[in-house]
Amino acid sequence: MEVILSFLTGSLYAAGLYLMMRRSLFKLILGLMLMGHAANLLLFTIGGLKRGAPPFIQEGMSRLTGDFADPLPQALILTAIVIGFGLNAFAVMLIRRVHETTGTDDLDEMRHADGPIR
Amino acid sequence: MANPGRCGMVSGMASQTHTRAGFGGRAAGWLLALLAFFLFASLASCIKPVAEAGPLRFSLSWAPSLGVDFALAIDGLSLVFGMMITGIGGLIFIYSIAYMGGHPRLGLFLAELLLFMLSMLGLALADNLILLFIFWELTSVSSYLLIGFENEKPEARAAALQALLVTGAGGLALLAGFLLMGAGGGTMTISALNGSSFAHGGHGLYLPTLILICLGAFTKSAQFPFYFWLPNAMAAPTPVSAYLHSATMVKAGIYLLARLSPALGGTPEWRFLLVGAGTLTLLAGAYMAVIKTDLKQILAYSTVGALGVFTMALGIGGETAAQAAIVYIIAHAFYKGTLFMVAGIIHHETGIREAERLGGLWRAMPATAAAALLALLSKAGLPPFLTFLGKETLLKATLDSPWPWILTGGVVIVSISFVVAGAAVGLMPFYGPGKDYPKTPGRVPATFWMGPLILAAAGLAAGLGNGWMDRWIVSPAVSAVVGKQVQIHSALWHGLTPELGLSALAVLLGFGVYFIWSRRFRSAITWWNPHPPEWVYHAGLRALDAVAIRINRTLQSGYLRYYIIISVATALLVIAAPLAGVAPGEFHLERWLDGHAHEMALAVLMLLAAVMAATAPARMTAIVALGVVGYGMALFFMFFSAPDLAMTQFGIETLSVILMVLVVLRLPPQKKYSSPPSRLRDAGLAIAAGGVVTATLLLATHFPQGSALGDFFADNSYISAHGRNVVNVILVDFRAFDTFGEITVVSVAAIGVYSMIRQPARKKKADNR
Amino acid sequence: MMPVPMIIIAPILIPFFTALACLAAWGRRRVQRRICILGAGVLCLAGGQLFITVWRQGVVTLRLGNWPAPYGIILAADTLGASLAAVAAVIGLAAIVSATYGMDRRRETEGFYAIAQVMLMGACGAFLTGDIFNLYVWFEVLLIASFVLLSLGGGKAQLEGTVKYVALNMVASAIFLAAVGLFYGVVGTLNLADAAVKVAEVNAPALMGAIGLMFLLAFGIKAAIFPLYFWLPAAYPTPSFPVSALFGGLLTKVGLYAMIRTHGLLFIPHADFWGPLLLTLAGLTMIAGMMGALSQRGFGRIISFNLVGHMGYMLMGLGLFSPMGLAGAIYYMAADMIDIATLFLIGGAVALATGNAGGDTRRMGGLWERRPFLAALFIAPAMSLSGLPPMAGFWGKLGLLRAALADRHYWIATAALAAAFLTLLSMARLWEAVFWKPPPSERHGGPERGPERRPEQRPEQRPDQNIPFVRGYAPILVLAGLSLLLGLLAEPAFQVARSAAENIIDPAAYIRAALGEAP
Amino acid sequence: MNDPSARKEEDIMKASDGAAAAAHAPVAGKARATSLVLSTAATYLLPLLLFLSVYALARGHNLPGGGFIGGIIAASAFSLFAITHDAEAAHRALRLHPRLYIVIGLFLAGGAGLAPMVAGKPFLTALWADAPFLFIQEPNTPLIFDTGVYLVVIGGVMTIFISLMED
Repeated sequence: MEVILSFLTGSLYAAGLYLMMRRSLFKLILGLMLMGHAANLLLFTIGGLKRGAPPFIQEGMSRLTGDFADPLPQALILTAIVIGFGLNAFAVMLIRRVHETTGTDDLDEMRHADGPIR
Repeated sequence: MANPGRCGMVSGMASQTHTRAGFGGRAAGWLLALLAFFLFASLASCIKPVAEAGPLRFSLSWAPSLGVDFALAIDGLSLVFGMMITGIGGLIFIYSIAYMGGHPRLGLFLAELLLFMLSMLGLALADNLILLFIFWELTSVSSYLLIGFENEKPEARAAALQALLVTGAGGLALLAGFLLMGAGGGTMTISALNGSSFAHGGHGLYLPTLILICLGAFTKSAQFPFYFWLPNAMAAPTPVSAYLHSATMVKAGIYLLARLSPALGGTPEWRFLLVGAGTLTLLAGAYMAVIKTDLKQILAYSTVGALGVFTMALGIGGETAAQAAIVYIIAHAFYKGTLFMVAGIIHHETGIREAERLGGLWRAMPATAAAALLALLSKAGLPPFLTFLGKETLLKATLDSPWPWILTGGVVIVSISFVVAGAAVGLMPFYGPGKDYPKTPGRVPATFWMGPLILAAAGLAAGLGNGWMDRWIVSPAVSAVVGKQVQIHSALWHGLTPELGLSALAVLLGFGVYFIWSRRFRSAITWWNPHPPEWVYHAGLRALDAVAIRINRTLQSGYLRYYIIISVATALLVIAAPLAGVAPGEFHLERWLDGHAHEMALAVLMLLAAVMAATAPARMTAIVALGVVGYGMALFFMFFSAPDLAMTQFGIETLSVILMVLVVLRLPPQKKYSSPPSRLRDAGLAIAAGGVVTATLLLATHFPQGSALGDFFADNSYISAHGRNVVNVILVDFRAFDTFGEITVVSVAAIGVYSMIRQPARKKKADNR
Repeated sequence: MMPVPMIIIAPILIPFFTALACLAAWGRRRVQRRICILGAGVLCLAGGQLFITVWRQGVVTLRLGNWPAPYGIILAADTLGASLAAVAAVIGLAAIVSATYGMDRRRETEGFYAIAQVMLMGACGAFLTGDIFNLYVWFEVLLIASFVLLSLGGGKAQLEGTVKYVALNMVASAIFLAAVGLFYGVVGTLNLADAAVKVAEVNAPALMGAIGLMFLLAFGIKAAIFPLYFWLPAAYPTPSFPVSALFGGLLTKVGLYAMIRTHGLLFIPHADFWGPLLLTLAGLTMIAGMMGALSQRGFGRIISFNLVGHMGYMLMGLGLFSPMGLAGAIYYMAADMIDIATLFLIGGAVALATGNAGGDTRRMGGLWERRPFLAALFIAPAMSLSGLPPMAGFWGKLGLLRAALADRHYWIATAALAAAFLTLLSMARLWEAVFWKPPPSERHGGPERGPERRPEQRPEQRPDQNIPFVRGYAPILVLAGLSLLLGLLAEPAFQVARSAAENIIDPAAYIRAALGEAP
Repeated sequence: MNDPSARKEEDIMKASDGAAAAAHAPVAGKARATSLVLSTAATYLLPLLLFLSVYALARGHNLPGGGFIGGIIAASAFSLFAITHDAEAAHRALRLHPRLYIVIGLFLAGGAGLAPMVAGKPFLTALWADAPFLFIQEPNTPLIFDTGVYLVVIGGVMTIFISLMED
């Protein structure tokens, strides 16, 4: 299954990057969110995929035994998901505020912050 | 205000600070003069010990790890320069009180002058290459501030910048040269470098080092083709011109060459570089000095000529040439400093700096006229002045050099030019018929003429006391330059030699040219006013700006998508490189068969959703597609033993979608912006980048991994941390610090959204507080 | 029981609780000001204390949650991390004090103080952590804090700059996260010291190469190196100047710090590949950045491009990777943090004094007469940035040049000298435009006329806004003084830098301290 | 110094806020009218979901759940309530300003980390008490920490949502 998820991860990265190369603010944010998903999926895939072996210590046992899923990547992904949510929520609000301020959705018109001489 | 050039400047401020700075500034000026004379006396007290027992050394550790010590050495050469710096410095401070008197920023001026004097003194005494460089750069900075002192004038600012850039660029070359030299010679201590392996071309890096050091010295000492900044620097107040640009700073490069000539000199490369640059410089200076009419310009170009003479003499090498250089340097300081101060007095009193519009001033300013006459005679090289001795020795050296005719001819030509230029400053304004001036010259205060007169008289005294000079001053200095102990004996009269004949010829021709000096003559030769080096400077700066704007327009285009494209392309280029060598078999694609049908279906669904999100024309479709990807992730987490993740992802995805909908509903309808070719290009790039990720991931998942971390958590989660949900135990205990950071992120994001909402959208950029 | 080195976590906890207190005092300006300045002051003391502790005792570590390394997260302060944390604290204090006069009320009360503290917390966390995923977390803390600070107040150019900043930095984060995942997958650990041991056993050159490059890319975007820096000049000059100072002093340097910190882990096995790559990027960064600076006329933008160009110097030290070169880079890093922050603060004061909020230098002038003290203060960081002695920047460059020449990397030395020349030109022009040139109202003709339109009729031009001495000049004075002090005390400062560099090049002591007595 | 202008700006803002509120009022009213069923459901769902979220928090150490998941459940409940009613009602349901949830949450988490430092142990060392406290069998600092996380998630999400709805 790692192979398939590897390809899926790559595809999500590709879709995300493609969206970020568009001129629309909205697509930019969409792309960022897809990239976030892609990174999480990558982390999950790299952690090793195990079916039906969640990292819970059963009642009566004192440690995980057998072929259990590596809990560490899961914890890392959980952290990354929540961090990603915070960043995305802020970014979503930002594009809305940017749209209100500039009156456009077109990133090509947002060049007041740079340009040849300023 | 006293100086007519400063008329419109900061009038409001001047009235406030006039009285305050007036007295304080004067007192400070006298105090600083005293300080300078004290330093002069201290140095003078070293003359005897140095001449009898060799150099005095003093060293303090500063940054030994970087090869920098606060090491000072006083030998004959540094004594000559140190005494010039402090002695003339003291006179200049007194002179400044009169020249700049009543100026609202006299205090600042004196402070900058003091900074310069101390830097220059440090330069002359430093016995460590980097320490010398530090003082070298400090003189550049202080001279920048001094040249641009009258900062309301555009030409002063431009001249300051030019001097800074030219000497600054040379300084950087010098630093590189010093570092190479220190590395090659194994030490940064100058006196230890003399006998080092680096000496006399015996090192592979000798030539680049020499060129770099010469670049530094030539820019600082206004050698051809870098001399153009020096005449422009005459935009500075005259005390600065007199001090920096005749007597001291421009000689820093000469000093450096003299200082390093035991370590670097004597090779054909050295001779070629120095004699070549020196000769070109003296010819250029000689010519330009004759065709100028502005007093300060005349003096500036004749200084250029003199600097060429020094460089040439050091390039020829040997005892005689070194003696000529030292004697000439001392003499030049006496007469050129005097003439500059005289020019300043004339300008200050009459408001005019054009030689031809001046005349008959000797009645109004007899003491100044006397000083000028002494300086002129010295400059012309008449006995018994020191210059006479210098010129004799120089002619002797050039006649003995490998190229006797060219060099001797050059010296004669520059001597003629010196006479003409000296007469234009020292004779023309004082004699002949009086002219009309914007200001009627009044009585010149003693503080004003004292400096030039003392200096000129000292020049005469030095010439008369040449025996004493030879024994105590010149011999130790020449010893330092040639790197061995020598004893100099010179005499004002040593028979009818060819040198005497050439010297007399130069004087006669010089006065001859001066007396037939007329408009016609000058206009006949002024047609050629060469400024190519300066033209190169301006064109270079313009080109630099044009290139900068060009580069910036290309790179910093303002289009976010190009920024992203460049970043992604860079990523592809660099990351694909190590992956290129991997054989296809190493990816083990056959592993795909281990997937279950529902998992594969989900993967395909997510893939389609991703494509849909990327291409959907309507916003809501794209959001739904994004949601499908997110919930698909949650399902995968579920399938592969991560229930906590699945629940979190499910909740977060729901919140995200609601958020997106809430926000996006207010955006205007989607438009198609980009053209199909650019879409194709972007898609290709994006897919390639995705491919790199896939490839890396394929390699990594096949890599036999084993983590001690997972096992530790599995073993200790319940026993040590009392929790059965290992993921949660990691989050709140094993790695709670990550969670600690993470909740900070969520909080800040929320606060950020909150503040952003509370601040109303402003159409205009408003930055007022 | 062994005394716990509490001091190492103080630089993270002090700003955390200060931020919390500021949040609790939401909307109350005076209270927030006092809390925030107090917190930043205490942070400075803690940073200094930490530095002294590390300098005396060597690497200080703390096992968070009392779990043995490499299983739990550890904080490990070596000379590099501790000294940068100390410098960051001073810059934070200066920026926060400046904010009390240079910000509008709304930005000030609604978030600045709390978020600025979070930013300090993130920077200190990044400098002190010994765990690569934890480093990611601190990067994200820095990132979100910088997002919020950047968008605070929200003018048009500011928001547009923020979009670019957000987009590229979130890409960097996604790459960073992926690289951490891959790294864990291959090496099997997150602890930096443990990884340094284990990475030697991994035999997968292509894979490790790709992972290393992903890290380089992620950190490279944060550190604004060529050709990944484009977001920076668009974003840094747009917010209020205390924010710019904070950013200029901290953010890019954290990216570079991460590069230095992970260099031994990721790049060493292929030194012959990494060295030339880093040096090439360093040279290009210098030239591109300085060329950018020459093409600009806005104060903040000139400084921003200078910041980019000077990242090249630090990258150069990393590419050389000799004790002298790396020490030069670290020395330079501290100097550059201080100088850039100082220049941004001066830029803010200049904008107020000329009434030119946008910082367009073509409409400035005359401050040499009107604000001589400010002008004098400008000279210190400008000289330091230009590499003029005896300021701190000179010594860093000297170390870098010596190292480059010693290793016969002549062309990078040439690029470094060229960049120094361009900096000199850029600073001299800035000086001329802002301080020496008469103000636009007093200028008569001449080729250098800016785009002003009848300046006497611009009501918003209030050229004589008062700059309070303590709050306005003192932060600049302290930073400029620090730069001078770092220059005059070159030997001790260089010793620190060299000891930091040696710890990086030979991490044995770091590894021993970080892994402790753990199995 | 420039008080008048500042006041003026505030006035303008108030005015614009008012205008925005007026503009949104009919929409909000309409939404409430059309989804009466949903809003009633949300009212009753809220306590239920909140209980569930506390349960998830409390059992998180041993079963799926924990501060994040609990926080997300609670935040979803409040969000649903906010969407079906209005921001004002959500404020009332939360009782405290959501920003204070964040402050309290961060304080609990930070405090749970600090507590062991008093005992001379590193930051975030878990302390477990033997004696039960109220209905919690083993009071421990990780639970306090997790509660902090829980409150921060609620506060964070609700701050974002309510801000958005008030805008």
